Amino acid sequence: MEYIIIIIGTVLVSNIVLSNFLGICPFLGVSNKISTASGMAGAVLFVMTVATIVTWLIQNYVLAPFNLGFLQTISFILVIAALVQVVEIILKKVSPPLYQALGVFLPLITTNCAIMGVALLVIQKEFNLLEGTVYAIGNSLGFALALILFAGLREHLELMDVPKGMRGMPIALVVAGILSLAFMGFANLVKF
Amino acid sequence: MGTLLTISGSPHVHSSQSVRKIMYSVFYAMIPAMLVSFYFFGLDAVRVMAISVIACILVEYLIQRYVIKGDLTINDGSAIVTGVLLAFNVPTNLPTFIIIIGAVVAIGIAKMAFGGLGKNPFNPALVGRVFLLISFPVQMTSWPVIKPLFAALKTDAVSGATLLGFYKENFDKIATTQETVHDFISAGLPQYDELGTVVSHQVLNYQDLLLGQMGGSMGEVSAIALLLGAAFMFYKKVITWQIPVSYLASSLLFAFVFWLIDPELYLNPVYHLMAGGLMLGIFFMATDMVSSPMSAKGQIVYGIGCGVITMVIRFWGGYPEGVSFAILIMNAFAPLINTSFKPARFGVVKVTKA
Amino acid sequence: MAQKESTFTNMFLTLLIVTAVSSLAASSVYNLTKEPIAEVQRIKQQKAIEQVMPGFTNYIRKAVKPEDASDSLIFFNGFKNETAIGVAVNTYTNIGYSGLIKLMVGFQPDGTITNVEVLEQKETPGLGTKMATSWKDQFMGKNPKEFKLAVKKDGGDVDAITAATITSRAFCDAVQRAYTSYEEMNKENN
Amino acid sequence: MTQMQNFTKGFFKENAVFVMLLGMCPTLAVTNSAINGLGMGLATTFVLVMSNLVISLIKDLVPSKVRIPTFIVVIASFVTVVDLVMAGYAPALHEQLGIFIPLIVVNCVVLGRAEAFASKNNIVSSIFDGLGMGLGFAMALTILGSVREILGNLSIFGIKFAPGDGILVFILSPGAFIALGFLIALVNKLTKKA
Amino acid sequence: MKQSSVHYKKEQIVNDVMIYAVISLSAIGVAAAVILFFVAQKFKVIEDPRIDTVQEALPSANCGGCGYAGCRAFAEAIVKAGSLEGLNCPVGGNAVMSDVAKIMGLEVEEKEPMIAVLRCNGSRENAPQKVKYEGAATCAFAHGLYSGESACPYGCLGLGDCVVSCDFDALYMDEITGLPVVIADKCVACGACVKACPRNIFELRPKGKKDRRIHVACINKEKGAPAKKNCDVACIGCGKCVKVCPFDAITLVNNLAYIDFEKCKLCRKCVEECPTNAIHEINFPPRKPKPEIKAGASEKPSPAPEPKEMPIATEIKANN
Amino acid sequence: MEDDLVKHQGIISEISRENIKVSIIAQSACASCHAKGFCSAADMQEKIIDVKNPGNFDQKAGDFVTITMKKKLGNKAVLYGYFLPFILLMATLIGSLSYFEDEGLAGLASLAVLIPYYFALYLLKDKLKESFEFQIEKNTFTTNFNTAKL
Amino acid sequence: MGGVHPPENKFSAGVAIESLPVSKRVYIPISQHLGAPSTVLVKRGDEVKTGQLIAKSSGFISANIHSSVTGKVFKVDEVMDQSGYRRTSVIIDTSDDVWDDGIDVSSELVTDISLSKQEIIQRINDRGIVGLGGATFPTHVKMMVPDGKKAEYLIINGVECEPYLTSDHRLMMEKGEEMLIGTSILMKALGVENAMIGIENNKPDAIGHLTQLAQKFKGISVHALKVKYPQGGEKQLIKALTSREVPSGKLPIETGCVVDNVGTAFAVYEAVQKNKPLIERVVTVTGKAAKKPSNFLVRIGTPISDLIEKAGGLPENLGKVIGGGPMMGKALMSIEAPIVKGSSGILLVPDEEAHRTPPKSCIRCGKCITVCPMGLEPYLLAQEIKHEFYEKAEKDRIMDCIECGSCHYTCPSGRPLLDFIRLGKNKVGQIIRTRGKN
Ligand SMILES: Cc1cc2nc3c(=O)[nH]c(=O)nc-3n(C[C@H](O)[C@H](O)[C@H](O)COP(=O)(O)O)c2cc1C
Ligand SMILES: Cc1cc2nc3c(=O)[nH]c(=O)nc-3n(C[C@H](O)[C@H](O)[C@H](O)COP(=O)(O)O)c2cc1C
Ligand SMILES: Cc1cc2nc3c(=O)[nH]c(=O)nc-3n(C[C@H](O)[C@H](O)[C@H](O)COP(=O)(O)O)c2cc1C
Ligand SMILES: Cc1cc2nc3c(=O)[nH]c(=O)nc-3n(C[C@H](O)[C@H](O)[C@H](O)CO)c2cc1C
Ligand code: SF4
Ligand code: SF4
Ligand code: SF4
Ligand code: SF4
Ligand code: FES
Repeated sequence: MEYIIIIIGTVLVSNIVLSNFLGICPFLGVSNKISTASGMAGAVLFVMTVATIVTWLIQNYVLAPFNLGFLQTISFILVIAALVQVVEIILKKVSPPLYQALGVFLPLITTNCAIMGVALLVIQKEFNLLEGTVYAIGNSLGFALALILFAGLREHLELMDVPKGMRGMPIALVVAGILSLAFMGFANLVKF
Repeated sequence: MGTLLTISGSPHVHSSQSVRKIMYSVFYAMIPAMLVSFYFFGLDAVRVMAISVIACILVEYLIQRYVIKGDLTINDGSAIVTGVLLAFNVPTNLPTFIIIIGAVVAIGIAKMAFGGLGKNPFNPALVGRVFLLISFPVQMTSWPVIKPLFAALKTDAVSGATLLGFYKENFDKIATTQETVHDFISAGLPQYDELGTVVSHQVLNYQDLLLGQMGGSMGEVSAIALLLGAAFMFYKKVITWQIPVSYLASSLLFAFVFWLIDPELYLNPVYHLMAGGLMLGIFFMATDMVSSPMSAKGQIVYGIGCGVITMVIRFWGGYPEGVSFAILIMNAFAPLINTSFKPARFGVVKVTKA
Repeated sequence: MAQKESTFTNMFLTLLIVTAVSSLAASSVYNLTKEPIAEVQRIKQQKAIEQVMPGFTNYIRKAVKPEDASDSLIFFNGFKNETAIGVAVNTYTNIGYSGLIKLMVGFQPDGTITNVEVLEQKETPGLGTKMATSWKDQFMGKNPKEFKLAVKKDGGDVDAITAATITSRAFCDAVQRAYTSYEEMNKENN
Repeated sequence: MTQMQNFTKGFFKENAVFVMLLGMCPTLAVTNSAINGLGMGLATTFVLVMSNLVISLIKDLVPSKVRIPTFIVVIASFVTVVDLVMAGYAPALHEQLGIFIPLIVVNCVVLGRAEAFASKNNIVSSIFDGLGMGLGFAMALTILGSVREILGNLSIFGIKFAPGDGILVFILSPGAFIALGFLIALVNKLTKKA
Repeated sequence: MKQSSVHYKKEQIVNDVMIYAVISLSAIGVAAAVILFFVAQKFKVIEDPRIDTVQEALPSANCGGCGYAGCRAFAEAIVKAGSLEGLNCPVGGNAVMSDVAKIMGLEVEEKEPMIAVLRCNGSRENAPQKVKYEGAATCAFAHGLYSGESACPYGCLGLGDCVVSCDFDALYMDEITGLPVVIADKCVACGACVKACPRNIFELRPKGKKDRRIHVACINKEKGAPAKKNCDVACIGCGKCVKVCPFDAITLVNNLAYIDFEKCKLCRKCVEECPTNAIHEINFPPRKPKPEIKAGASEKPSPAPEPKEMPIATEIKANN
Repeated sequence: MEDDLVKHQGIISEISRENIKVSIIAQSACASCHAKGFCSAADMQEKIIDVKNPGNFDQKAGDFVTITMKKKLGNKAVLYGYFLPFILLMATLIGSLSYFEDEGLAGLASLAVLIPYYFALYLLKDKLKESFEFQIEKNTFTTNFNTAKL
Repeated sequence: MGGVHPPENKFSAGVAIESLPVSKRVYIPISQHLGAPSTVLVKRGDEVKTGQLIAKSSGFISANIHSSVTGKVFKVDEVMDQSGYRRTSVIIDTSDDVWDDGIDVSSELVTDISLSKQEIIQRINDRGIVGLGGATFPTHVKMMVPDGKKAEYLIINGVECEPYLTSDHRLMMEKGEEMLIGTSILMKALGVENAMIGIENNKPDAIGHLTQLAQKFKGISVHALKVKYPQGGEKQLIKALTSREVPSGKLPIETGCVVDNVGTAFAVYEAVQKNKPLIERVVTVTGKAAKKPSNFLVRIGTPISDLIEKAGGLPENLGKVIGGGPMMGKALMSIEAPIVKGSSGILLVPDEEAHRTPPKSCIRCGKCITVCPMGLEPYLLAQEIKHEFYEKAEKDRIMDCIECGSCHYTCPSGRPLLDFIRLGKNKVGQIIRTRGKN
């Protein structure tokens, strides 16, 4: 049950993008087409989960025992950056076509503060490993939901004749705002 | 030069439908509910209605005239519909400046920023309403007590609770004290004074709900008046059955199932239907063609989504009312629904078979 | 752009040096700021205690685990030159609009509330956050024995923050938790 | 390019927020008041300037393959410094900005500048660039924060100028998106004319 | 405040923290280095750093005028090709191309600057309206549907597909003539309008010395009579200009004269000769006392010698 | 859904008898991305895709082409590349948590399981290659994104 | 599925067909059919007889063209057609009508079908018969069922679902028997046992008349159909009569059906039984501005102005002249253009009804989707074309559009949906063709 609450909480109630403001760059940047959005969502799901596990281990088995909490930032970002590249190499080595189909999204992920943010939040919220992992999954699902909805809306808007001044980023932000407004309806659905 | 021959592509004849006619039909359909609200809430309702409609039209005019500099479209009637629906969605004791903010948001942000009629992915009146609800929770959730027939110029400050609001407030208590819903309903809605002390109880029965003898936003109170309007819109072919029926069925079914599971914890589906903005939402807001999916299949999916989300928010969410949020959320899904549920194509079934 | 060729050794060395230097730097700053940060935390607590238990000179810290909750409350038994002048309780609730709210509640020996201070909260700005304003003054000088710690809607004596009943309830819940534990502790002590 | 240009371009022509749309997360998340926006902006500026400085110093020594990890470590160190210093000396602000301080490390403005400018230019230019970019970022955040605070709380830098509550949405998340959307539209309009 | 008891204790392990920090972070860093080394092994740099530099030199208009999908693609193409032959950025023009050439260490051949020229003068006055068109307001569709309001099957349809296609705001529809007008200062000769016009009315021609140029403002290939019937200023294919041209610059094919800009020496003899005033001269000083030229509003033969006169009149337009 | 094909625009960089190398202009994500500076460091600007030479192909290096991959295959790529390993990882995590009852070991185990997974993928890579075939197509039309024509 | 109900306004339904006198000068374009233009065989000054071949089919999908009058070729030149573009035409100054040899001009009914299947098709080809239902597709091509396909049904299209038009209706009433013989000929040519004649319920007299006549013919049945535009569209008709759907992008023969217009059946009768080429056809002149709505039997090449003259002359308030029906017809640039094989009607529209309302934004009401008989999303297609998303439009099956115009008819915002879709079909068609070439 508590895992379900974490999932509902992260996907609907405090959506990572719409109310926590993490991962806005890919949210705005990779949302032009539904198909790219789905690819990105898949990549984020994987990387976020793995990154959370790795950083959790580092925190609890390296930093905490030696009282090195202040090295969190440095070590996490290093690990995440390396991790993403490792995944990239592995994919490239293992199956070049697969890499060609998906690799585009990987570098974008490194500069995505959602991964780092979730890793930090998991530590901050003092989750155990499984909770932390579920939290990461929930957040990436929330990211996927927001991203794909948004991509749908933007594809739709592409066919509308939005006034010149609002075209592009401004209208995308307004749409994101209204989306976030709508998601406030889920406020308090669960507390976590 | 005499009259020049005209050249255009075919077809050369056109149906008599027009945007204007459609919008005015919706407006006429809302008149019964409007009159009922005037009757119950008095002149304050007239004030809210007038300000909302005028503000919506004015905002649209100003933006078109000075910002977008496009053709003026205020006479197509859509701003009026938005104005009326916005007014329908707020309590009648709302201060004027808040109504105006609502109109600016509805028309300025949710409609004109996208280019005006037809281009907005979200329902403008609902965006306005939700925006106000979140910005001014106090004002947006203090309901005036009904004051039949133009009794006073202003409804007094005593605030009546809505059925759903009251229910949500007492949700936990009901669960723990095992009070039955019937007892709870017959205890009636409490009326509070300014300090929040209960001053009286207003007993509710189905008849009241049907006619609109209860607190609430001005347009949502009378089920009968709304049904009348809906019938008119069906007759005029302004709306089709898909969205209303699927919305109605799914929300009632959802409520019914939970009511069966635990009638003590969950409110009777009939109350759910009559109270709050469900009827208004089903017939007037979810059916807004601009922000809903296009194909029949898509509309059914959309209706079901609205129904389920409405009930989820009503049952477990932080707000007593889920209709506005549900419709807005499904608005966001509409483009995806449109790309996934296309109309049945002529001659395509056989190709896949072959 | 004269960029270095990447060889194993120079890559290895570069990163080794960079990380070493940066961790050295970070840890020195950590050492430098450790003191002030701890000081800040301490002062914060001190201030909160001071707010709800004015005039204390020293205290005894004690953690108490209430029966109905998983986390313990922290009691600061305050003394003014050996005289017990009351207790400051670091209490919490989870039923805020956004979950956790932490308060510091001060009780006089007879149970009367001296003052309440908000330590931590995530409530909605402009709504729930109003609990930290003069609203909470209504608790000052009230004794929960006769002052029912519940909002008026629920039959208590507390005026709710307009449109933030949830927060108000949570606030009462936290204060009540502090009071209950306080009572229990008193009982035990007696 | 003159140093003046290196400095000023960050304010208008290449403003990180309004023009280049970089570092959107902190931009949206911490701007519910003008002071938070300013605080975040200055923290970012510090990191920007310092990392630009160090990176342009060491740029020739770093093998290209470990450029990015090296840069990240440098940036992360300064972020850690800011984080610790703020926790010690500006605890209120530190608490307000919360998780977004460590997240400066992934702010594309910082890394982007390191990569695109500091690794190719001399120290002085890099400092000016970082300063300009950072202050431009801070300016944008302060403007956004002010707008949201004025509309949402009827106050500016914490000073109430009118009684009452304001339009709450603007200090909540939807308001962040909407306000930024319209601000960008406005900036577009102004810069187009100029 | 010493009395505040025991829970805060001054740390004695200053050096330990530092040591641990250095060890652990260096370990992580070194691990990263090792991993990255293998990355480096696997993938040698494929990208030429010059691509970035070239891209920076390009104007970032991403208009596709060069024939590539955006400036970056063009930069890649330049670097890949290693020469600038056949590659040109119309937006940046010679200035940019010579910058690029410098980066690439190449010579750049000076390209004559070009401009879009409207080869139709069928204004409302010259080619009166015969029918009223009410279909979709796009030239592409109107072209498929019928010959045009003036009934000239070659002339401008006046619905402005070209204006929409211009990314540089260099075109606008003149409300009086119903013809598009090129704003000389803004046109970068990207050729978008040439592609957009379903009737292929625009042509890119050299801007000419002192911005002076001459062209036939008509592409009607009908015989003289039907052409003239629909439009007063149509080229009727009489061939007088061909005869008078001392440089053999004019050819007559399918009843239509065309001036080859490579050969034309701007002597202006043909202009006077044309019986329908279909040949336009632009930015020339006024001729002695023969101001009889009936020209379209699009590109008026300017009375003043300054070639800058055009843009001033049109700048106001461009603002709205 | 709406797209059956995933398309990339690309430029032919090399032609050999069996293969055509096409460098992809990763416009969708990268071209507009501000993190571009970052990417370039990670060698991401240009992706080279190998496409089987369909024979009778009259294109030359430098030409614009469209590479298409069936969308179903795209989904399959997500499946093999991310989703299956993700499932495996979660399964191992949950399994080993209950077995070891030690979070550290469980976490390491779940990460470790990815190594054999990807190794297996590596062994199967020729098979995978079959199913991720790209098609090459000459660019027929450059779309011009002009709006507001009416 | 889909469809609309425009007001029928069949003013000329009760008016008998009247033969129009031959005009002084006729203009016979050499491209009157779908397919390659024919090759001109005559030159200036040649004398020609009525029914003489003057332009020869120039390909598989092409058709012969015959002189519709007797006279002297004035010249072969470009003449402005209905759209204002100039097309090569043979201009003939007429003299007294003399029919070419071998043509039976008597009105005697010839019932026996003596020719063989091959001969029939040859004759149809020879006599320049093209479909008269609108698309002017050469009929002999349709008769040649491709290998591997088999025709099961011949469907005769007597639906005439276009408002105003009555030429098919009158033909069925007046030449019913000839048409049924023509149907039998077509059945023989195709080798099918069954023919179905589909007629909309709004022509009860024609249904009654033909049902009665058809009893004499083996295998021909008459079917009354719902009144709904575009019931007469080939694919819709096949669906209505056989419940089969022509697969997207495929020809009707996939369903074993061949569809021909009643006028085509009549022309086939005349060609096969009387050796008469297609040189005249029934044209309805009608419309709210027409003074005397009429049905004329007209020689091909007659200037439209002559027909209008005969139908009471040009009205003062004329705003638009349409060649064909109001739903699919083409607005004419000039009334000097000639009648061609495909002209089924001339509609004179008064100025007050001639104008479109200026388009407003799409309100996404979905009405266009509901009425589209092909199950398309016209609003989406139009928008995609406007933004030049041709590939998307192709995926959304723009090429399936039959250009019936129901979507534009019904759109409350008056959007020129079909204009954009036509433009898009053109562009997407080009793209598909270039792709085919690679
Ligand atoms: C965006 C938003 C945030 C809210 N935040 C709080 C909050 O922090 N605390 C709270 O008690 N209520 C909050 N509410 C209001 C509750 O939803 C609920 O209306 C209220 O607490 C109970 O209503 P009452 O006080 O009017 O009886 C919020 C409402 C909205 C729209
Ligand atoms: C290239 C082409 C080939 C055709 N071949 C056949 C055919 O073999 N058999 C047939 O029954 N119709 C054939 N048709 C005719 C069409 O199916 C259709 O009847 C004709 O285009 C007129 O239809 P309409 O008037 O509904 O538009 C062909 C059409 C085209 C364009
Ligand atoms: C929308 C639409 C409506 C049509 N309506 C008719 C009609 O009413 N009568 C008719 O004979 N043909 C009609 N046609 C043409 C038929 O589809 C078909 O081409 C014709 O019946 C084939 O016969 P033909 O080759 O002899 O002309 C229509 C076509 C379309 C696309
Ligand atoms: C059936 C129907 C329902 C409508 N409902 C709404 C509504 O809920 N809110 C609103 O702002 N406009 C509504 N409109 C008006 C109009 O569609 C709306 O202003 C557009 O969304 C503006 O682009 C409605 C119109 C119709 C025809
Ligand atoms: S006028 Fe034509 S050539 Fe000149 S910039 Fe505009 S589109 Fe390009
Ligand atoms: S020049 Fe061509 S594109 Fe421009 S308005 Fe004339 S016809 Fe249209
Ligand atoms: S899209 Fe084509 S087939 Fe569909 S209604 Fe419109 S014109 Fe008819
Ligand atoms: S009928 Fe017109 S308004 Fe309605 S959806 Fe179609 S195009 Fe839009
Ligand atoms: S700042 Fe958050 S993803 Fe870029």
